[in-house]
Amino acid sequence: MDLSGPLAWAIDALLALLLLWLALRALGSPVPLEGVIFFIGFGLTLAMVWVRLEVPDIALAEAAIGAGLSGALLLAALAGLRKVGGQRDVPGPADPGHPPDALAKDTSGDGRSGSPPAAEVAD
Amino acid sequence: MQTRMPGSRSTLGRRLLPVLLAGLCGGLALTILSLSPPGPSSGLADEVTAALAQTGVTSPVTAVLLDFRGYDTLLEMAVLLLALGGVWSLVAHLPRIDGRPGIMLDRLTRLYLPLMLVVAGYLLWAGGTAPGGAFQSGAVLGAAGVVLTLGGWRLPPRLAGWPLRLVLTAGLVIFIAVGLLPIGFGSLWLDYPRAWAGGLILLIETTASLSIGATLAALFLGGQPRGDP
Amino acid sequence: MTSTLEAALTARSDLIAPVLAPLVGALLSFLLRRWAMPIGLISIIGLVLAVLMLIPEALATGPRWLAVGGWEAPLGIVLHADGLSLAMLFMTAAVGLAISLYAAVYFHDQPSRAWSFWPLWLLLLTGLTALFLAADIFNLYVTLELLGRAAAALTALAGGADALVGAMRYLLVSLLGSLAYLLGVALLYHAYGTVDLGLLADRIAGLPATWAALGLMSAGLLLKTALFPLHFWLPPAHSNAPAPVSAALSALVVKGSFYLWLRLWLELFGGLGLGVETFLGLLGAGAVIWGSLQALRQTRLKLLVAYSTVAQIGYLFLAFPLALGGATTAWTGAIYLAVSHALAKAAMFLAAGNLLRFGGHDRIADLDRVVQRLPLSIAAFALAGVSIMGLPPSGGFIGKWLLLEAALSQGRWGWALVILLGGVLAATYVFKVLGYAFTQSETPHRARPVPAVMEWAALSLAASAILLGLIVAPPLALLAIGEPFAMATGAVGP
Amino acid sequence: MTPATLYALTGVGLFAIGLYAFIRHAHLLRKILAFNVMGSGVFLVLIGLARRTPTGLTDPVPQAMVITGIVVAVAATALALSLMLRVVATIGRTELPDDPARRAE
Repeated sequence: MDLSGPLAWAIDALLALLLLWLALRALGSPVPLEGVIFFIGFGLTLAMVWVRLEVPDIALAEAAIGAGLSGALLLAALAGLRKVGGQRDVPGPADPGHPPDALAKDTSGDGRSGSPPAAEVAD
Repeated sequence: MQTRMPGSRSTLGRRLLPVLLAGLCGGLALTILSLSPPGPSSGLADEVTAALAQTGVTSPVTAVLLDFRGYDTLLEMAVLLLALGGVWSLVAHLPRIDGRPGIMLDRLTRLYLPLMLVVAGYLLWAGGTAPGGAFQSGAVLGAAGVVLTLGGWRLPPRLAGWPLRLVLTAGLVIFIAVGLLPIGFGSLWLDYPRAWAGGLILLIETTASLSIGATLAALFLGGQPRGDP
Repeated sequence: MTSTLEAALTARSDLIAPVLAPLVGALLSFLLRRWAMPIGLISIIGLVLAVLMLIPEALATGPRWLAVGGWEAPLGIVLHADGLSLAMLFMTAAVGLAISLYAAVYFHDQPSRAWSFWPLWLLLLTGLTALFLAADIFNLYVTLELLGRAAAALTALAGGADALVGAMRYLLVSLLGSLAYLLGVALLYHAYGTVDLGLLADRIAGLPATWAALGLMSAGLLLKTALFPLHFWLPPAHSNAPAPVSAALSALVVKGSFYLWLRLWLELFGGLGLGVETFLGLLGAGAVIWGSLQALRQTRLKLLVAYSTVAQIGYLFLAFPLALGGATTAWTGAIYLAVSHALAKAAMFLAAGNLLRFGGHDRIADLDRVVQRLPLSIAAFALAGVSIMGLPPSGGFIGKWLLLEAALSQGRWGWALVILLGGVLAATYVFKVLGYAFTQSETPHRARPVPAVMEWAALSLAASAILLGLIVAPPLALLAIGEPFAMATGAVGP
Repeated sequence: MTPATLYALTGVGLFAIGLYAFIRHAHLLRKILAFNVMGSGVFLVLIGLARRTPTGLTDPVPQAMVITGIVVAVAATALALSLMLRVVATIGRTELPDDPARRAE
């Protein structure tokens, strides 16, 4: 593959821009599902970049893992989030669905917490 | 999950952050440009090519992965297993997500699974001379495991206990055993005897790709398959 | 391979034993989980023996190298053990043994957690020993990954909301730190064509890539070391983990990234004349003051001990400005302090775990006459406190004394004042706990029995911290092997 | 400048974008995505600069580093995702309670 002609330059510039745009969309999207889908596209584009850079070993690994497996993992995690109740990702002042102690508890450690870790008590 | 995040108030730190990151980006970009012309010491490609004949494989990347820097690869496989140990310790307390495959997915599984196994085998075999090798082959095997899982297939309980854990650890166990072998012959840790190097590397790669594939599929499956301890 | 004699000398692979002992143990305990605990204990004993066998030879013949796979740098990976590495390995083995004995009892009645604990804990030890032996910045990255993930997964083992949140933040911070470090490795490799520390030390120059790598690697590693003001993640993670894990995190894990940063400094960056020593010292001083004051404010024992770690990490960074004048005593003092802190802090966390198990809580104000009920644990806490305060005789005293000597001999009173002030503050928070331990509380304890092994594990660690103040010459001789601190000071001169 | 350098620069850009999102967003899933983007950026820098060899062949040492790096990154993602699920199941929200990014919102 010729990596220096003007056409090659155009392809490379386009791929680089596409990569940056997909990353921005994946990270900028407020909807997690959209973010994950853009991220899978990002992984596939990256696999193409590896082909352009003539590193087929990495392109193979990226296509199978970076795009395929990571994407599957992220989608499964999204399904898991729905199941375990992550729908309330907008913090509200009154949130009746869950015990308030977990949130009121002081994890930053500036000294107002009086409760020991739950598991230590349990054992 | 489909709700939008609330708009954010802008604080001093928030306004400073893009400026700081733009500075970081610019500085790093200048660094890259300063490195762009090949310097006096540009990488190890020549050294690798020169020493390739002594490794028993002809693919430079495989030689680096399993011979020159095999110790790194061994520890990276431990990192992979560690992640699975962590996931298993975490998800024991989570509700299980069970998949009910559609007809479409079921057909796809039947169609693609043998293909994926062939690809994985080819990548493994090709790794010694051409692009491919344990990690790529393991990745394809892992993907095959994911497809199987999505198709609703589960490991039979009698295989989900120590037999599964044996497959998961086999790659590392064989790697360590082969690494210790030369010490018995008065040589160094991981210094494969030259005559057998090619065969030993293939042995390590085969078990490693099985273990990597099983680990990746198990990571996707999340919860530890139920079976006897 | 030039001569048979040299081949006979170098063809020894026992340098890998401290890595393999816990790694093989981790695999076996994962595979045969019913015997996870005995396998874990056997492999930790193997680790102790492997480290002990390295020391006499190193004392006699100097530092050791091992070219893994017979490939010399730059192509291969080289392992290196000098006094600094061996001191850190010894610390890991000693503290690891006590923590393992403690954990064997601690997790005894929870088989499912024990199954998770042993492989993760042994992999954490693998990461630590591999880190202390590596002389290759990419290999160091891999060990750092092993260490960070094992630590985060172990933190989550406690299972409560606080522990999970602490573990999540810990994992994110750890991943971020590793990536910054890896980008630094990438730049150094492409600038100098090697990832071997020794070769890099020969080739390094004031190129832009060096500066960028320094910035990235120091940001990543100081974040992982929890140097003030990057310490925000440490107290929640360290205080909410299960007791043996808390001890391991505070005693050993933060020392891993500190060691790596110190190594990079001594070998690569220290000689470049960057002038950041004072800045690092100021951050250290900030950590000493801020961490101690925060520790004083805490109402929970484990949080107090965790903030004390933030303060004690600060001391280690005071050595950077103090070593500027060419005094290796500052480095020796810092390492002496690091090892003493590991012993004492592990003792404190294990003792705190005993109090927590006994009373069902760790609210300092509600410690109800525990001195009569758990005398060994309180004794362990008090003895460890002696070392943390820096009172004689203790390892903490020797370490601080060496730092003070370095400061006073150069007439740098400001740093000396920080060292003394930190000691006074430490005394205040240790005595605050001890005061409550002697007094009666309105809320009586649940009074659950604490197995003797758990008390003795804490006490023996604390006693070792004291012992380091009585037996001083052998550790100093160990630290001097291969003169690990000579490079930076030698290179500072004109 | 060569196309390979262009990709290395893109890598720097991805690292910065990822870092920004990592600090700026409180949602744990977005933090994990940001970590992955940052990692890809580092890999691009490693490979983009690896083509400066006299022979024009790509240096195999960084290639090996990236291949293992990709596998290790997916393992980190899996670990972080299951920890995230546990956190969400326990505290009932997808952000850490005292995340500065959340506090400002």
